[in-house]
This record gives sequence, C-alpha cells and structure tokens, in this order.
Amino acid sequence: MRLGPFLGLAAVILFFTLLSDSPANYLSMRNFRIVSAQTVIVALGAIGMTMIIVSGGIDLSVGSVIALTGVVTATTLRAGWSPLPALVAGVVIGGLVGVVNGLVVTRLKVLPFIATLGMLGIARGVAKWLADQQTVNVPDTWVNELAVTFPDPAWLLVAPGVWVALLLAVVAALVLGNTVFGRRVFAIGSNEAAARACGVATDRLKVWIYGLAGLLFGLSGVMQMSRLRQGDPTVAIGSELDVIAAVVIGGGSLSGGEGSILGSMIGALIMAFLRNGSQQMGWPTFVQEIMIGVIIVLAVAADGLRRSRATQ
Amino acid sequence: MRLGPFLGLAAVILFFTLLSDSPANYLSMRNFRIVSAQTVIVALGAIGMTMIIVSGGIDLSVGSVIALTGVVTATTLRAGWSPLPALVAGVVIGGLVGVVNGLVVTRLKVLPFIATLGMLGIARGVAKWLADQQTVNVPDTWVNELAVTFPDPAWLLVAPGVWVALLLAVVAALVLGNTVFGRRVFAIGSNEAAARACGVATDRLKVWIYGLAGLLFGLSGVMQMSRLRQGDPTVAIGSELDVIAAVVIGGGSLSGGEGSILGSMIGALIMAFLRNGSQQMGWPTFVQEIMIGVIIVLAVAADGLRRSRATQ
Amino acid sequence: MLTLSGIKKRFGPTVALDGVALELRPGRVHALIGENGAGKTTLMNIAVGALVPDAGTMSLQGDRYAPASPLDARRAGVALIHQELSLCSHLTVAENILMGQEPTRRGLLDWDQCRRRAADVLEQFHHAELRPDRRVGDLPIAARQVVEICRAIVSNASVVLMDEPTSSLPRADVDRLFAMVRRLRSHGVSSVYISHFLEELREVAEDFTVLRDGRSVLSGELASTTDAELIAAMVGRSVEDVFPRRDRAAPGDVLLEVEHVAAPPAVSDASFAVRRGEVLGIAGLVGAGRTEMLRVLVGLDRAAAGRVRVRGAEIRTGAARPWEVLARGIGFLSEDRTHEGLTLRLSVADNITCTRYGSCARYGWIARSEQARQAEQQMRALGVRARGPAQPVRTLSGGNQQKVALARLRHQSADIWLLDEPTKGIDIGSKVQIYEAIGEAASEGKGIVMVSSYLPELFGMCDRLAVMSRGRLSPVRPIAEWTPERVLEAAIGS
Amino acid sequence: GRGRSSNEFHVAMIPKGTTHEFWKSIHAGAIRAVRELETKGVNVRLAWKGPLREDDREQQIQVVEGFLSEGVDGLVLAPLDARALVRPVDEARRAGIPTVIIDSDLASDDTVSFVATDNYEGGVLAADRLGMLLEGKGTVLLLRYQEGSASTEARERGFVERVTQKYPDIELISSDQHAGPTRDTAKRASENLLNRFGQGLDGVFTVNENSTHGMLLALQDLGRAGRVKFIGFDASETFVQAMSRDQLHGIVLQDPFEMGYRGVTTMVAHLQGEEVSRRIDTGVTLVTAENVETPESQALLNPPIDEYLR
Ligand SMILES: Nc1ncnc2c1ncn2[C@@H]1O[C@H](COP(=O)(O)OP(=O)(O)OP(=O)(O)O)[C@@H](O)[C@H]1O
Ligand SMILES: Nc1ncnc2c1ncn2[C@@H]1O[C@H](COP(=O)(O)OP(=O)(O)OP(=O)(O)O)[C@@H](O)[C@H]1O
Ligand SMILES: [Mg+2]
Ligand SMILES: [Mg+2]
Repeated sequence: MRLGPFLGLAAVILFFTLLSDSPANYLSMRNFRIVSAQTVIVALGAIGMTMIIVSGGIDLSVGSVIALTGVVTATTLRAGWSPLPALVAGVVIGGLVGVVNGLVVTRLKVLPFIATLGMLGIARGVAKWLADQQTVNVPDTWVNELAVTFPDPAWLLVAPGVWVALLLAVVAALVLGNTVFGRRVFAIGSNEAAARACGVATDRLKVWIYGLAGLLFGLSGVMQMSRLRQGDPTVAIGSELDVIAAVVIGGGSLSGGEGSILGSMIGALIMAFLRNGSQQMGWPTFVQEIMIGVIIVLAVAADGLRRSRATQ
Repeated sequence: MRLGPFLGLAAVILFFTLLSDSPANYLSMRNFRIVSAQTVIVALGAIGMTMIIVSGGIDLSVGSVIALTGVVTATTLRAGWSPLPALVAGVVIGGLVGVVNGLVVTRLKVLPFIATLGMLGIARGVAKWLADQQTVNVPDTWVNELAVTFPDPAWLLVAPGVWVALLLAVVAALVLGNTVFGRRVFAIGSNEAAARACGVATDRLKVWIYGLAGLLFGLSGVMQMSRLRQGDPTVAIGSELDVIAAVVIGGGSLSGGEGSILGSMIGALIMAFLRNGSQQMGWPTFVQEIMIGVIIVLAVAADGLRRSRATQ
Repeated sequence: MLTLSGIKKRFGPTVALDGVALELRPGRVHALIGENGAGKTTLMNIAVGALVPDAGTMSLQGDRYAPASPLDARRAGVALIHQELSLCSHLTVAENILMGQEPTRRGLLDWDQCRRRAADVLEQFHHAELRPDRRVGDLPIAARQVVEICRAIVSNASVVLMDEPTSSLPRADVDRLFAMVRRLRSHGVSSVYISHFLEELREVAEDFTVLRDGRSVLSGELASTTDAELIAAMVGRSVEDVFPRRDRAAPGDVLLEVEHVAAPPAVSDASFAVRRGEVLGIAGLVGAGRTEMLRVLVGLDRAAAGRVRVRGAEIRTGAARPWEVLARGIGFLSEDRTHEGLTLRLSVADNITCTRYGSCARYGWIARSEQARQAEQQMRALGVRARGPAQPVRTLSGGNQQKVALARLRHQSADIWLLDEPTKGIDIGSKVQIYEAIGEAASEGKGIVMVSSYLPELFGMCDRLAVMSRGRLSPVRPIAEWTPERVLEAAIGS
Repeated sequence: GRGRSSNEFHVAMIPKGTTHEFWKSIHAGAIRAVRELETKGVNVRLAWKGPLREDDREQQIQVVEGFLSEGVDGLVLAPLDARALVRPVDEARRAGIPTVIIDSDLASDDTVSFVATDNYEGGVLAADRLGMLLEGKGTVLLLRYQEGSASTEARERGFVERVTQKYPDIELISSDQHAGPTRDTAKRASENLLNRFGQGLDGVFTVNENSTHGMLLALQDLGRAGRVKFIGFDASETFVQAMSRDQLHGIVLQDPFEMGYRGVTTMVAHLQGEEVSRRIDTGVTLVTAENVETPESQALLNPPIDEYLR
C-alpha cells in the first residue's frame, strides 16, 4: 500500500479544518457520520471497480447499474417482496449485468470501454422502462435504514451500510491479496498474454471479475435506493467518473496491474470529504467546483512527486 | 486505417433506413445536414482527443472546456469585440487550458486521468464564474452562423463549421501520419520509454499535444456557442464520454499508440447517426437508450471478431 | 514424445511456416536452429497452443495433440520458455514462477509454500540472492530471464520448450541452465532448445532440426554433423571468419570521457575514455551495473556524481535529458528491446529513422518515399527480414527486431555508439553482418562502447576492454592484456 | 419553532440549480423578503446554496445534510425529487429544523408549507392556447423534459389531458420524446423530431426553458420558425424577441420572484410562531405577443434581479 492517498486525505481534512470557521463542527462525529453515509455508494462501487481496473479493464456502466438495481429493489419491494429477497434481487441483477459485460468483453472481443459504454445506455434504459419512467416509491422497511446518517440502535455509530461496506472492503482486500483468484486478477492486469501463457483461463476470469464487481455495484444501487427511499432510474448519472476517480486516486492504474482496496477506499473518502468540506465552507458553487478540481490534482501530485523523488 | 468503423457506420445507416417509416426522409440531404451540424462539436473534440489518446493520454476536461470557451467567446462578443478576435479568444483559452493540463501531467507527474478530472471541475467552475452563473446571450454576428443547418450561401451545402472541421481533420490526419511531430505522438503512445531513449523530449511533446488538442476543444466550444447562440456554462456536461467513445469506436486504443483521425470522425458520425436515427424512429426515450447501447456494442463487436479471425 | 508434421502457418502475406516436421524423442534434448525469422518461435507457439496452425498435425506420446490454448498444453505437460520475456512485472518473483499452479491452503494462497517452492527452484539455479518477494518489474533483464526459466522448470512438464533462454544470460548461468536441463533429461523430460550459439547446442543437445524459410531442411544427430554443415543448412552458404579483420589504426581524438561517474546503488565508480576508431568492450556479470552505467551516460537515469565530456564539452548528468545527449552525437542500443528499444507498434521505417528524421523530413514534413528508401538501405545492409519498411516491428521475429534497433543506430550516424548486448538473439550468419557494421563504424572514426556478456565477441571485436564488478569499472587495458580467465577473475572481483 | 423570543434567524435556501434565470429570480425574491423583514426589525441571515452538479438528487441531499450539520433555523427547499429528499427533511425535522418547500412538491407531511406554481394548470393553459391558435385541429408535438422531474411532468400531464379531452381533432403525434438535460441535447432532439415530421406538423409545446430554447433554435435553423405554432415555458430575453418575430406564440410563466419571497416570509412567519397556509399558489400566466407589454407581464419577464443580487 502506498502512503500517498493517506497523505492526500489528511491534507484535505487539515485544509478544511484550518479554513473552517467552526472546526469543531467540521470535525464533529455528526459530520463524520454524514460523510461516511455519503461515501457508502461510491465506496461499494470502488471496491468492484478496483478489481476491474486492477485486471486491466474498466466499467463505465456503474452509474446506470446503480440506478437499475435500485429500481429493481424498489419495484420488488413495492410488489410485496420482503426486504431481504428484494435486496438480493437488486444485487443479483447487478451481478448479471456484470456477467453480460464480461461475456461481451471476452466473447465478442469488444474493448471494456465500449462494452460498458453500451451497457451504460442499456442499463439506464432498462431502469427507466422497469420504473415506467418515474421514480418508484417504496414501503418503509429496514432497507430504508441501511444508509441513514443517524442509525437506529445508536451504538452502531454509523449507518449499517457503512459497516457492510467496511466489511466487504476487508474481504475484498483479503481476496485480492491472498487468494489465487486475487493474484490472477493482478496477473491479467499486469500482462494478460503472460498470464494466458501460464495457463490462466483469462476469459473465464474476466467474466468472474465483472460479475463480482457487478454484485457490488448492485449493492451500491440498493444503498442508493435506501438513501433516496425510492428507486430512481435517473440517479447516479456520471457517477462512473467518481468511482473510477476514487480508484485512481487510491493508486489504481488504468493500464492494469496496480491498485488496492484500501487505497480506493481512501480515494472515495477524499472525494467525499472534498465535497463535504467545500460545501460547508459556504463558497459559491463555482468556487467549490474550482477548489475541488485544484485539490484533487494537488493531493495526487504530492504523491506523484514523492514517488518520482523516491525512484531517482 | 481499419475497415471496421466504416462497416459500423454503414450498418447503422442501413439499419435505420430499413426500419424507418420514411426512408426518403431519413436519407434526405436535410437530415444529412442536421446530422453533420450536430456532429461538428464532437468531431472537433475527437480530432484533439485522437492526438491525446494516440499519445497514451486521456482528457476528461473536454466538456468543461467546451463550456468555458463558449462562454469566453460569448462574453467577449458581448463586450463588443469583433467576431474574429472573440473566436480566437475562445480557441486560445482552450489551448491554454490544454497547456496547463500538459504541465500538470509532466511537471507534477499527475496521471492524465486525474489531472484532467481536476480540470473538468476547474474549467466548469471558471465558466460559471465568468458567465456570472447565467447563460450569456450574444449579438448577431457571423459566429452564430458557423454551425447552422442551412448555411447562408446555399452552395456551401453544409454549415461552414462542418467544412472547418473537415479541413482540420484532414490537416490533423496529415500531421499525425506524415510529420515528425505526428510520428512522435505515435511513438510515445506506443512505448514512452523507447521514445525517450530515442531522444524524444517526451515531456515537451506532451505539453504540445495537450495544448494543440486544447485549441481544438476551444474551437469546439465556439461551435457549441454558435449552435446555441449563447454561451452556456452548463452545456456539454458528460460529453467527454461521447468524444472518447468516438475515438475508441474509430479504432483508438486507450493504452496508446493506436488511433486515426479518419476513424475517429467515423466514430463521431456513428454516434450522431445513432442518436438521430433512434430519435426519428419515434421510440420512447428509454428504448432509444437501450438500442443505442446495443448497436454501439454490435458495431464494434463485428469489427473485433473480424480482426480476431484475421490474426488466427 | 512430441511429433510435429506438416505444420504450416501464414501471417497475412508472410509464410512463417511452410511444412515443418520435428520429432522430439523421449529423454532427449533437441536443438532447433535457423536464421532469424526462420520460424522457430512460431513453431514453438503452435506447439503450446498460443497459435493455431493452418495445416499439419501434432502428436504427444502417440496421441493426437491439438492444444486450443496454453492452458491445454500445460495440462498435457508441455511448457515453453518464451523468447520475449512474458512476465507480470507488477507481481513478485514467486508469483511469477508459480503462476498457473499456485499452492493453496484452505482456499487462500499459501504464501509460505509459494515462497519456498520459488526459493527452491531459484536455489537449484544458484540464484538464491533473487528473493522471491521482489517485484519482477524492479529486476534487471537477466534476472527476469532466470525467473522465466524457473517458471518452466517448476511446472513439472514432460516437454520443455526453450526459445533462446540464454540470450541475456552470462556464461555462468548458461552452465547452470545446462546442468538443469541434464537433470530434467535424467528424469525423462525431453526438451527443445533454441539458440544461436552452436557451441552451446553441442553441449546440451543430442538431436537437431534446422529450419530455413519455414521448412525443416535437415535433421539428425548433432554428434555426427559438423558446424559447417549446420551453418550451410541454415544459411544456405558457408560462413567463415566471424569477426571482421580490421586494421587497427592508431585511435584518434578522445570522443567520450567518463570520470568517476556514480549512480548508486548500481554504479559506484566508472571512468574511461573512448577515442575515434576504437571499440571499447565492457565485460561483467549479471547485475554488475553495466546497463545502468550506459543509461546514465545517455541521460536516461541521473548520475549522482562524476563528469561526462563529449568531444571535450561537458554534458549534464544530474538531470535526465536523453534528447540533449543524443543531439551531442551519442547513439544508444538498449538491451531491452521490447520495453525500451523499439516502438513495436510502429513500422520498421519509423523505427529506423526516428532518431534522425531530419534526413528525410523537411520543415517537419516526412518525405515518405525518401524515408522508405533510407530504411530499405539499412535493412539491406543488416539483412533485416521483413515484408518491407511499412511492416510493424511487432510482427518481426526477435532477431530481426534486434537488427532494426541496430539499423536505427546506423541511421542516426552518431559519433559515439553505446551498445548494450548488441547481438542478443542474432543468428550466426547475421552476427557477421553486425560485427562488420560495427567494425565499419569504427574504421569510419566512430567511438564504440560495447557491453556484452558473450566473451568471444568482446575478444573478437574490441581494441581495449574493461570489466565491471559490483558497480566498479576496472581500468581499461588493451585487449591483448586480457584472457578470458582474467576477465572472469576481475568480474567476480575481490 | 423552538420558542423564538429573538428576532434573529438563519435560513438556508436550497434551489435545484444556480445557473438559470429562474433560480436567480427566486434568490432575488428571497432577498427582497429579507430586506423587508429587516425594516420590521427581523434579522434574517440567508444562506443560498444549490447542488454542485445540477439535477443531481444525491448532491442536493448532501447540501441539505451540510446545512443540518451547520445548524440553521429553517430550510427553504426546492426539492429535485418528490421522494428523494423526504429523508433529509425528516431528519431536519427531528433535529428541530422546519422546512418550507418551494417550486416542486415533496411527498411528506412534515413540511410547513408548499409555495409553488400550479404546474398542471400551466400545461392546461398551453393546451388551450394551442387549441385556439390551431382552431381546434391539427397535429401537435409535445417535447418532454426528462424522466422523473415532477414539475415538468405535471405540465406535460396537464397539456396531454387537456388536449385529449377538449380538442378531439388535435392529434398528438409525439409525446414520448425527451429533450434531455442541456440546451444542446434539446436542440438535437428537436432537430431530429422536426426532420421526422417534416411539414406535417402544426403545433409544439415544450415544458421548460432549456427545451423551449432548443426547440426555438431548431425551428429557426430548419426554417420552420413561424410556420409552426409554438408554446414554450419560462422566461428569457430570447423568447420575447421570438414572440415579436412571430416565431413563438406564447410562453407560460411562473412567478419565481414571488416564490422566493413567499418562501422566506412563510418560513419566518412559522419561526415566529404564526400559523401559515399549507399550500400557497404563486400562479401561472400565459404571456403572448398581445399582452407582453403589460406591467404584469413585464414584472414576470424582468424580475428585478439586479436590484437584489448586486
Ligand atoms: N504476428 C505476426 N504477424 C506477421 N508476421 C509474423 C508474425 N509473427 C511472426 N511473423 C513472421 O513470421 C516469420 C517467422 O518468425 P519467428 O518469430 O518464428 O522467427 P524465429 O525463427 O523465431 O526468428 P528469431 O531467431 O529472430 O527469433 C518472420 O518472418 C516474422 O516476421
Ligand atoms: N539477480 C539479481 N537479483 C537482484 N538484483 C539484481 C540482480 N542482478 C542485478 N541486480 C541489480 O541490478 C542492478 C544492476 O543491473 P544492470 O542491469 O545495470 O547490470 P548489468 O551489468 O547490465 O547486467 P545485465 O547483464 O543483467 O544487463 C544492481 O543494482 C543489482 O543490484
Ligand atoms: Mg524467435
Ligand atoms: Mg545489462
């Protein structure tokens, strides 16, 4: 794990603490709860995206999949399913979409960029169709409490969804680091031809990767639904960039072979703290946009310079 | 040049001609004028993006730069500048933004993805700030006529902007294919270490590439302004994906070293014909989204399968 | 064991294999020889299912054998050591060695066993210093080749195909490899061994097949065939006098002076001077720091100390600016042609002319026909085997790629040539051409620094020689004062 | 309120976006309310902040949460979605922060008041105007805005229902196409639709500023402006010019200035413990070439933004 992303996160928090007119408020547990609940969706997406990016792929459809699976869960809930099956339905649909992506990439030999760009449109369209071009309201169930800011048994401290995301992050980190599957994900990202030459069934592996990532995107969609208390087919437009940015800020390389779950989680937090902080500064929207852009670059640049000095 | 993109384009046009209830209307000169005027913005962006992608980089800020430069031209026009200087101002600002991207990538050693993601926010914010968070209406000048559907001297057949884009595409194709600069763009994209070892000043070259591409994005912004007859700081959100998709559909490889201007232009046309055709089919919006996704994948898959058969 | 017959393969208009037969007998080592581009690598790729033949049949232990993928081949017990290194540079040595057969325990990767097995096989190879936890991307090229070899050995294959496994290895490692091959043989493993060094082949192999222009033209037992016969079968003519006879005129002015250059940890102290018309050889063991020293001189890496003067004018070595160095008339041939030597996706012509586009471009505009003409001229001079100057370098055979890299250096017409393993992967016939090209350059008054792990070539070509050992360069002495034993002694160092 | 003895209030106003004239008018109206209240000795600190990315519900939720964490006294919110913002508003209420909803409805009973245009009525006005212009027959086209946007969907519903009920001879030849989020997407969609229906089109209705703009540009560019009866929605300089050139035959206007003004006054009244109405209608008006010069229309077309926002 590289140190860079941590420094970046620390720098961002320090920056806003120093500039804030009420640092106590900014550093409060309440604000931390807010940020962590806001991060859940991107963080879950980033876990899946890390696997895909490490394997040398990319998935642009994550925003649409979030919308689709949110709608699926909402629709099934409204159709009277009990919460757990509805949640599972959303997650499974996410996984299926991922498998389709994987098959298109491996069987039809379409580059991941294009395959998932196509899926971006398809999943979004299907979401709107399922939802009948409206938002789908859901009955009150515990699914709606997954990503609340103030969890119900207060001893949970943060939303149950945050714990789920944390747990999954730990599991994914272990899988990537310590299982044959995980190391092969790195191998095909690092040198696909070499991996194939050593007898790694690269195509099957890719389908698994996209499928597993899809399950996580599906869960992310359920969380999104829970936050909005509705299935919304137009939600999360453009969030693929957020998710990919979290991974890349966390040290993932778009040419594959590099990346870590921990890094990506930090990356997701950096993005969330940036938005949260700049919103709390009371800057006008355009200043926020500018500052977020500048800080993203600086946070990553610091890491880049440090590394380039190290290799000299 | 690969044949694939052409086949894709032909397939898309054939598909809609066969399905359309009035093929004559779909294949009319008028519709072609409409599509070509719609394509100008993405096409100009794709010329610049091709250079960047061939060199192994990426630029996510193109949508924001289009908004920014459109606002710059609109503001200067409204401030009473004459059309040509105003147009040049927009283009030059685009170039400057590109140079900044290039410097951040080379000096601060920030990956292009992150550097331009930061610029995506910065340029958008600056655009809103310059425009005072509103759209900027412009006086009637010839700039407004650049991207009209029916050009004024009717013998032009298509909008002057289309001719400009065509001309620039030809120039860019010649430059990429036949100049030392162009070959070096391919060289650093194909193998940056080797290019360095052969004495290519890779850093300086990259700054040039981003800068030149920025000029094109700037022109694209001017065209966008011309199409809307106003500078709109919120325009072209998400169009980076369109532009990148055009390049990738046209045979560009995100890992660098591959791509062609002609291919990218065909890619841009494929996207435009897809949207145009599916809107004219009278399908509901969600069906359009699904169909566009499916057709993108199929159009590219056909090419991929053809090639993979060829190498076996 | 493995029998191939009637194998044909075309790549578009290129006929790579045009009916090849090869019979690998159990427990034997089979030498596969042929000029660059004869089709050796293609044949091996077919044997492991990485390529599908257009025609022909294969059988393994009497059964029909048609692997659809390298995985199939591996399951059938056929492993290949690739000519172009195929390692995952982001992963560790252990992971690369055990890729495809990682040991597990309770579903998790068994890191301990992984390390142990990797360490074992490295130990057998006397490379215990190569720690299994190191990232392959950080290793020098020779160490990577060791990893590649270990990977094939560890796979417990019954057939091991070796495509120029020693091209980056120094003599000591070659001996270790041979010991390994013999041990495998004693366990009944059969191997195909591809190399351009006939003396190596004679050491390990019993049988041979010669490929020429995609056909198997001669096969038999090595012991009953002379070198001359082999070479004649390969090249279609006889080759004498490998090293060019040069009149070693008194060297001219000093072109390049290097004083106490250091770039820790690889290079700690190097000083030498090269004059016009001389070839200076640099010998040393793997990892001695020769490559690193050349990289510093070209400006690809920073020097921490020392001075470098080109024709008396000092160049900055503290900042990495290769383009400035190249502009001063220094030319560089990298030992790592896939990662640093060539832009593989571009054409032969672009690769040859890219360091001096000025010769065929005006105001930045390249005159394509002139470029092609100049490229063809160089291709002819070195005998590059390609469809034409427009062919992408990626689709050339390994040896021909190396020739393209040399052709570029010739085209650059630099005064000072820094050559790192210049004849790596070059066939016997072509080596002569390359030595001639180097000799010719020297007699034209260029100064040449030649790093090589192949001692005969250093003794054959150099006027003076220095030996690098653990980052320290010995004093430069005339070649007459060296013997192979003394070179080895200096390389091991004390 | 929480026992408001003081006359100091910190009120946060959260629009859907910040760039459009419409939101600026709301902002200006709100500032007018603040200034007026000041003369009555009530000090209101008004925070104005929209979502970073326009039309992004998630972002708007984050803005609301940000204000919760800052601890304001009241929220005036134009929710991007009827349901999505229920939870944050609910959490605000639990934290003792009341919310007044403006512009678009929120599916919640926990709000103080809903201050907005009757959007359905806006669609009905447009249908009637087109019906009159076309004398009850012809072919018309409805270009929708985007899926899931409640206020524009109400306009679309009002239009479609009125046309089908009251004008049996008017054929709605297309009503399932969306303009998309930006002017450029709206222009493209309009061009493509106009090409499809060619000459056989008599009337068009578009439901918000962006889509009206895009359609107007497309009509102009294709040389169809003026030949198609065209009703738009929302105010803009360009629309007034187009009406004077007979290219646009009516715009339905809301009163955002009033909305902003009433949003703040309602909130303050509530904080001061007064009883406020649950639903406050700020009205819709059809402006045409005939009535464009009237002071009422002018007030809607040119709300005194500069007076309050500089
Ligand atoms: N992918 C490809 N596309 C086109 N031609 C190819 C391709 N791969 C190999 N060739 C051609 O096939 C021929 C045989 O190449 P191969 O690599 O088998 O030679 P080789 O005997 O291994 O030579 P070397 O000793 O140089 O490694 C060469 O002419 C080469 O250019
Ligand atoms: N087998 C090895 N394991 C680990 N590190 C090595 C090994 N061989 C070399 N190195 C490291 O590489 C550096 C020098 O390598 P360099 O490539 O410059 O040497 P070289 O003399 O050119 O050898 P080669 O014959 O491999 O090109 C040293 O820092 C050394 O520590
Ligand atoms: Mg070979
Ligand atoms: Mg070396």
